[in-house]
Amino acid sequence: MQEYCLEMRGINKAFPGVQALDNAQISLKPGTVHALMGENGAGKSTLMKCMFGIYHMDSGEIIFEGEKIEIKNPAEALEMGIAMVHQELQPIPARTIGENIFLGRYPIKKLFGFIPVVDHDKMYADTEALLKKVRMDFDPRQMLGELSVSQMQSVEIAKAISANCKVMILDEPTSSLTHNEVEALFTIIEDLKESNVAIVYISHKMDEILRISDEVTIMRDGKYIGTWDAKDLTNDFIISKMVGRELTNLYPVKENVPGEVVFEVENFTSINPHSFRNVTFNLRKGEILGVAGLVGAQRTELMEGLFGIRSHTTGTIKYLGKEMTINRPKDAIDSGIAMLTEDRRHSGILGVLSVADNISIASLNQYLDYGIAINDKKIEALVQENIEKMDIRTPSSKTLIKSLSGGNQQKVLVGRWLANNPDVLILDEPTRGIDVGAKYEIYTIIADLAKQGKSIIMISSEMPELIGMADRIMVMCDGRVTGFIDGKDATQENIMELATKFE
Amino acid sequence: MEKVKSFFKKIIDYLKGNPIVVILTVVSLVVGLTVENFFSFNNFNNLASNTGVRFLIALGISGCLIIKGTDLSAGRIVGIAACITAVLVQRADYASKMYPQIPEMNMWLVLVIVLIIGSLIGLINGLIIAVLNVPPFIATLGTQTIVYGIALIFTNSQPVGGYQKVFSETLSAKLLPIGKYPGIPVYVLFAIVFGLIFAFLYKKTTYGKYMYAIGGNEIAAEVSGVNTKKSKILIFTLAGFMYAFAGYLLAAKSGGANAGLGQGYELEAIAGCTIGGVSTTGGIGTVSGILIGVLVFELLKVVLQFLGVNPYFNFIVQGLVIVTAVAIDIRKYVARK
Amino acid sequence: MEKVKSFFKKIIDYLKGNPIVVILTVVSLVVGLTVENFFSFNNFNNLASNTGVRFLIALGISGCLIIKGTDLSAGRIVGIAACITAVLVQRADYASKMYPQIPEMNMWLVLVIVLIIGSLIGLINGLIIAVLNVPPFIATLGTQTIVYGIALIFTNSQPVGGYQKVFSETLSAKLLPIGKYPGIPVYVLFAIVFGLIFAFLYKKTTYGKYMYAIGGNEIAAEVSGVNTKKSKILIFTLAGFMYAFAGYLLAAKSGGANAGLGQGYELEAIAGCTIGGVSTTGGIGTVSGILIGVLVFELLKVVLQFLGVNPYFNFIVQGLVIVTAVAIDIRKYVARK
Amino acid sequence: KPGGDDPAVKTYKVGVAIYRYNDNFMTLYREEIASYFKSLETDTVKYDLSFVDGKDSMDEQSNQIDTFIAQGMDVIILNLVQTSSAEVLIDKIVAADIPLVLINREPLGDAGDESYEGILNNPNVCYVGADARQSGTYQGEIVLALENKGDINGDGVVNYIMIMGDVENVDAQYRTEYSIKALVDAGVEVNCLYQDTAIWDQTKGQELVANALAQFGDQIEVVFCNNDGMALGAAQALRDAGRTVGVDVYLLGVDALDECQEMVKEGTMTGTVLNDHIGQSHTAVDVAIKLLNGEPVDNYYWVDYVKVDINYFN
Ligand SMILES: Nc1ncnc2c1ncn2[C@@H]1O[C@H](COP(=O)(O)OP(=O)(O)OP(=O)(O)O)[C@@H](O)[C@H]1O
Ligand SMILES: Nc1ncnc2c1ncn2[C@@H]1O[C@H](COP(=O)(O)OP(=O)(O)OP(=O)(O)O)[C@@H](O)[C@H]1O
Ligand SMILES: [Mg+2]
Ligand SMILES: [Mg+2]
Repeated sequence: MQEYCLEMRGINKAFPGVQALDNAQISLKPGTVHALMGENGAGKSTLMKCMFGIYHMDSGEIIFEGEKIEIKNPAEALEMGIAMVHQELQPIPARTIGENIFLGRYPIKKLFGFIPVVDHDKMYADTEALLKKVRMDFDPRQMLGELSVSQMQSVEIAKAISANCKVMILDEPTSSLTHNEVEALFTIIEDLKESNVAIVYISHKMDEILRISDEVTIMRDGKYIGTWDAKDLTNDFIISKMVGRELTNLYPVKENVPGEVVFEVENFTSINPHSFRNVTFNLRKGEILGVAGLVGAQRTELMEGLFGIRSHTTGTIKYLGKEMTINRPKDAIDSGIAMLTEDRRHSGILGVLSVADNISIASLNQYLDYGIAINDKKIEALVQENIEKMDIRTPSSKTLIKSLSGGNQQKVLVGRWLANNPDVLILDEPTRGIDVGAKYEIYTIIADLAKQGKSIIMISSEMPELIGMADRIMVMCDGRVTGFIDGKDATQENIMELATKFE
Repeated sequence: MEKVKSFFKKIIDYLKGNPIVVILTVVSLVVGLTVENFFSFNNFNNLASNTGVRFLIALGISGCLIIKGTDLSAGRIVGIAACITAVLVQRADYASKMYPQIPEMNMWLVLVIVLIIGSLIGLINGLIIAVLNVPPFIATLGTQTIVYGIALIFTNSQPVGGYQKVFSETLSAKLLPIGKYPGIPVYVLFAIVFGLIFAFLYKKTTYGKYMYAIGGNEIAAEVSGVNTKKSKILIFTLAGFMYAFAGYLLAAKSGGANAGLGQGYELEAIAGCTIGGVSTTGGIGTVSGILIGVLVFELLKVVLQFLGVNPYFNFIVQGLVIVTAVAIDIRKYVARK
Repeated sequence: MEKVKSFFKKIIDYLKGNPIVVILTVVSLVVGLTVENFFSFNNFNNLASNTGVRFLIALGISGCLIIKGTDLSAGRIVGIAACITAVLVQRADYASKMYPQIPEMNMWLVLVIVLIIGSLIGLINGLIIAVLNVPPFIATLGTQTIVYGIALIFTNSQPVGGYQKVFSETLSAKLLPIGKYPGIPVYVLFAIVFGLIFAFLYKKTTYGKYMYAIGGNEIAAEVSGVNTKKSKILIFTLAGFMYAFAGYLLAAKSGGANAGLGQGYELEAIAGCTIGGVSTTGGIGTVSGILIGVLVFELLKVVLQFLGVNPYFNFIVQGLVIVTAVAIDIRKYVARK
Repeated sequence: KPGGDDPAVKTYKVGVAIYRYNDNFMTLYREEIASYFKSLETDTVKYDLSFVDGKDSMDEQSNQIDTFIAQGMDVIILNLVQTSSAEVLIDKIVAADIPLVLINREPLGDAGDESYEGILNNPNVCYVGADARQSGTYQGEIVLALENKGDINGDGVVNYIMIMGDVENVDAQYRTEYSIKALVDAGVEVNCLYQDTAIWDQTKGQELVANALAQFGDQIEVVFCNNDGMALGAAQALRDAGRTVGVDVYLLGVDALDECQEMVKEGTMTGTVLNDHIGQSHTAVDVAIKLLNGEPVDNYYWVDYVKVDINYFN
């Protein structure tokens, strides 16, 4: 038996304006977890997409179980036993969970012995068993669109697991999972290792990497940097290899001083009975309010309600002591509130538009000459400023955002809201999919904004991040606010306690 | 007792969700009670026949709509299929036979030929869309024009008639007469058969599942290993098949054909599908919905005719019905947030 | 030297990216050199006038396409606008004046009235789409039918002619004659003015940026503070305005109008836009592209007429050109994998 | 002006603009124009014909005429899309000094029903056509010639249904109006049970008549159709409903398609009206050639329609 079950060697791949992969390589041993690391835009996803047949590499070779192979499309990859959880979720909202999981390989039975039909009973029974295995108790016949982003991500994981593969690619599988699901995923990964599956694990969460991986490959600017045994590695070493320089602190020094209350929410209740209800909280000038909770805690729904994306039945929002009516995002934006939404592809990026357009769209009114003509020069300056400030990897400001790496898209969206100069900034998982280096940049920006007297609400499923950044943490469980914890006193334990306080 | 209650509740829920059905039923009842002969076997059969043929076209186009596409060539394929049918079933002794060199053909052989040609045109549509990546709207706008040009050349823009007796007679037959009821028109029978086949295809087979998946999220389907190109090609080919079948029947039903036949039927069919809940944003639609949509449209036409509404106003009423029906229906799908 | 080189490189790159332009230029050259009178001032002016009016319609519809919608009512709005124009500019002493009670009106006042009516119809389209959430295809299919019905009633389906002399004369004037060149037709002037206005709107104003954003991702646009409903309503209203303007000009250009005028123009306009690179999947399209697309289409018509191609084959050639042009063009946008 | 390589051979460029190519009658008409021109060619005189399809759009036709002028046609034969906007086209052609033969659709002038004065005044312009009203009148007259004058059930009233062509089309309008007018003028009492447009479409014709038969059944005595295409659809519907033309219902069309002539002969259709495309096209070509040769012509040439009922074959 070969040592490696799959090897990729000398892979090159260019997109217009970028050499995404420059002689990249990776070698996977069966029964191990192989972490693939690198900054945003380093080429991790691209390399995996080449393996999975989504992209066709310009040159290079893939050796699978000792044989040189060519993978022309995902169907062939699946056929060979390669499965992938994609960085960008690919849900079909209008179909059931079971149909989503078995898409492309529905169980077939023969009607009258010769007409092939989809065996629905088997499909749903299998789905049920599978969901149990990954510790999710959904009805397999529920529409996928009714789930939250994190639940959909769990479904995608279940889907990949069910493929009975030899190689499993997990491209940022935990980017919108909370603690419990991450634990569930790790148990599954252990099981897969047992059954000799080779796993590629891409993540920007250091603690995960060090915990579960056996080997680590690091990439930078599309190039292969090296492969190490995970047990020999430290956080700092990985970061220095990834970023190419030392990174001393994980969180910036905060100098903000929370002032008077500026934003008050009282008795806020969704029109959806299962969603947030009777939420009351306030926000001070210059304060960073963290929001913690498990998946389904309705943090996202609450914030979208406040921002006018969703409707509410009762409740009031007061800003600077004045009651506001918010029916649509524009109302909120006009009164100085901004929100970075959770689902980047669904409600964030304007795919076929340029990076410049994506950054400027929410603040165009500030760049008008004579109140009508857009001043392109000023916008270009704004865009360049953002590209530099956050180190956005893009060939130019005219590049279409859809061709940026996931993390860089996220940075562009952060830039969009900074450009709007809001007084209250709601950030729903702001560092989702962002590499450690850039995370630090974003934390610095957040701390800076707070220092300037802006108020920030930050939803995050990464508890260390909340503990590191927030002045105060609001914890939610099942649609209710179950308590507040002062930033200084917060620990994983006391957050979890409130987050699991079910009625 | 409980069961009966829940049964009624279900019906009421259904009607609440489908106000168009309610409105049209009420309107028909009123018309039926005030206008003579509206409730008659003849009228029922006419309505059923017209609906039947339109339903076949709508079934064909529904796949294209469900995968977020469209098919503007539907009407023209119906037209060319009707023309070919008409030419091939002409009597040998018909004085102004269009192509005297073509011998008299068996009507079922003609059906096979026409179906093959229709499927081929559909296949070409599918190839242009799936392989050349041309958006369906433009691809079928192009083929529509081309097909029409060919039909004009083929018929020299002359109407074609003079069928073999057996052709008209077979297809205008009525089956299973009971008492005063003259029997079910053959067209209706075909519609039922294809309705069942399509319901089966859409619900039970991978063909249908892939179709819905492509409409719901094409990339998702692609990365799950679905051969989306193949699916699209199949869908457009089947659509062509259905148009050709409808064209064959229409040639019989109208007793003759010309190149203009079928013009605009695609719009009617799309309207019918959409009224019946097929979503133009892809991934949603059922065969029963399509039937209701087409029926609504045809019923409307008959009601207007029986009421003797001025033809000009017909246009206005039909437009209003399309818009309001879909506006009401769409509320079901617009996510409550 | 370097500059010159890079300039040529740019041109070559452009031509590589736009093979349709190359092909059509070559074809025109060949036709021009072999067929008499093709390269003549008259022919140039005819082509420019035809393109001009179609360009106005295409500009109107382009906004609807860029936001991922469509507008099937374009042609009918052109038609009703032309009819209203024709009725209002009839001479008072014209024997078969349609509405003798209407006094003779100033032609510019008529223009204002027609533009208001067109915008109103567009506004209704916008409201149905933005407020009632009816998909654009269906909404405009409905209004198309309604508008046609109204046009038929308004004109009693009679052709309308007998204009005030000043109307035809003003609009058929040619400006700035130079030497043998008879001057630029007024239609062309209007097209240039509106082309510039639209280029400004699309590139330099929030109106345009919001439009592209909606086409790129409607939900993201809404979340970014774009009032998508308002934008959509504005876009369809402006579209109605443009159709009305085109209708006014067409009424003058054709010397008369009837309710059927403009039928199918929406398809031509959509084809022109798409050939010019407007993406039916939204968010993409430029004014210069639209101009090229429309020009390609009109040039094709003239070339075919000069070559004396049988009109039946015209259909086939036009269809082929639509499909191949878009198939070639689309390769630019299909993700390289 | 006329070109050609051989100076001895004169080639005339003839532009023929048809209002809509996909029109049964105009197809016959234009084919006859083509073959008649061909037959008139000699060793020294050739005709180079260009046909264009107006697609029933005034604007389209106006563009085509512009192109004809740009091409430098020697004579133009024009089948107007829209009779009321003849003025603009005629003025353009006259201004370009090209002789013009208008065919089939009579331009309307200032006074509406009156003829367009531009024709009467200009020696280079003339109209060849049939009086469209006549086709309607003849439909009525065929019914009048029947023994019972259309009144099958003998109640003194002729109950009819009218299947119209495109409502905007002048021919459709005239046929609808004048067929009934002929009956009324002859003192026959009429009652319209139903009237709607099938837009010249055979399928729609069948469906409308089938519905009407369901609604009015035996009451229907006469089915008028604006053209033979729709009449064929109607015939199908009548057959399906078990009605027998000539016995319990009468069916009329216009165009005298071969198929319909057969049917009239065998009695399954009551009558149709022949628009004499041969007579008209030959006259048009003859006049065009006269104009080319600079010979004087009349302003109007009228060709009659022909009634096609059972007597036509006897
Ligand atoms: N379809 C595409 N078209 C053009 N450029 C692309 C495309 N996909 C990726 N790229 C470019 O390739 C480079 C590598 O991107 P990739 O998505 O592989 O990065 P990544 O390592 O996965 O980053 P992240 O951690 O942000 O997901 C980036 O510069 C990106 O802009
Ligand atoms: N409009 C709706 N209709 C039905 N269910 C809804 C609706 N809106 C939300 N839900 C339900 O509410 C839950 C969403 O919770 P969600 O996971 O978004 O909360 P969260 O605390 O923000 O978690 P996450 O960290 O995943 O964002 C899901 O179970 C979803 O099904
Ligand atoms: Mg990635
Ligand atoms: Mg959330």
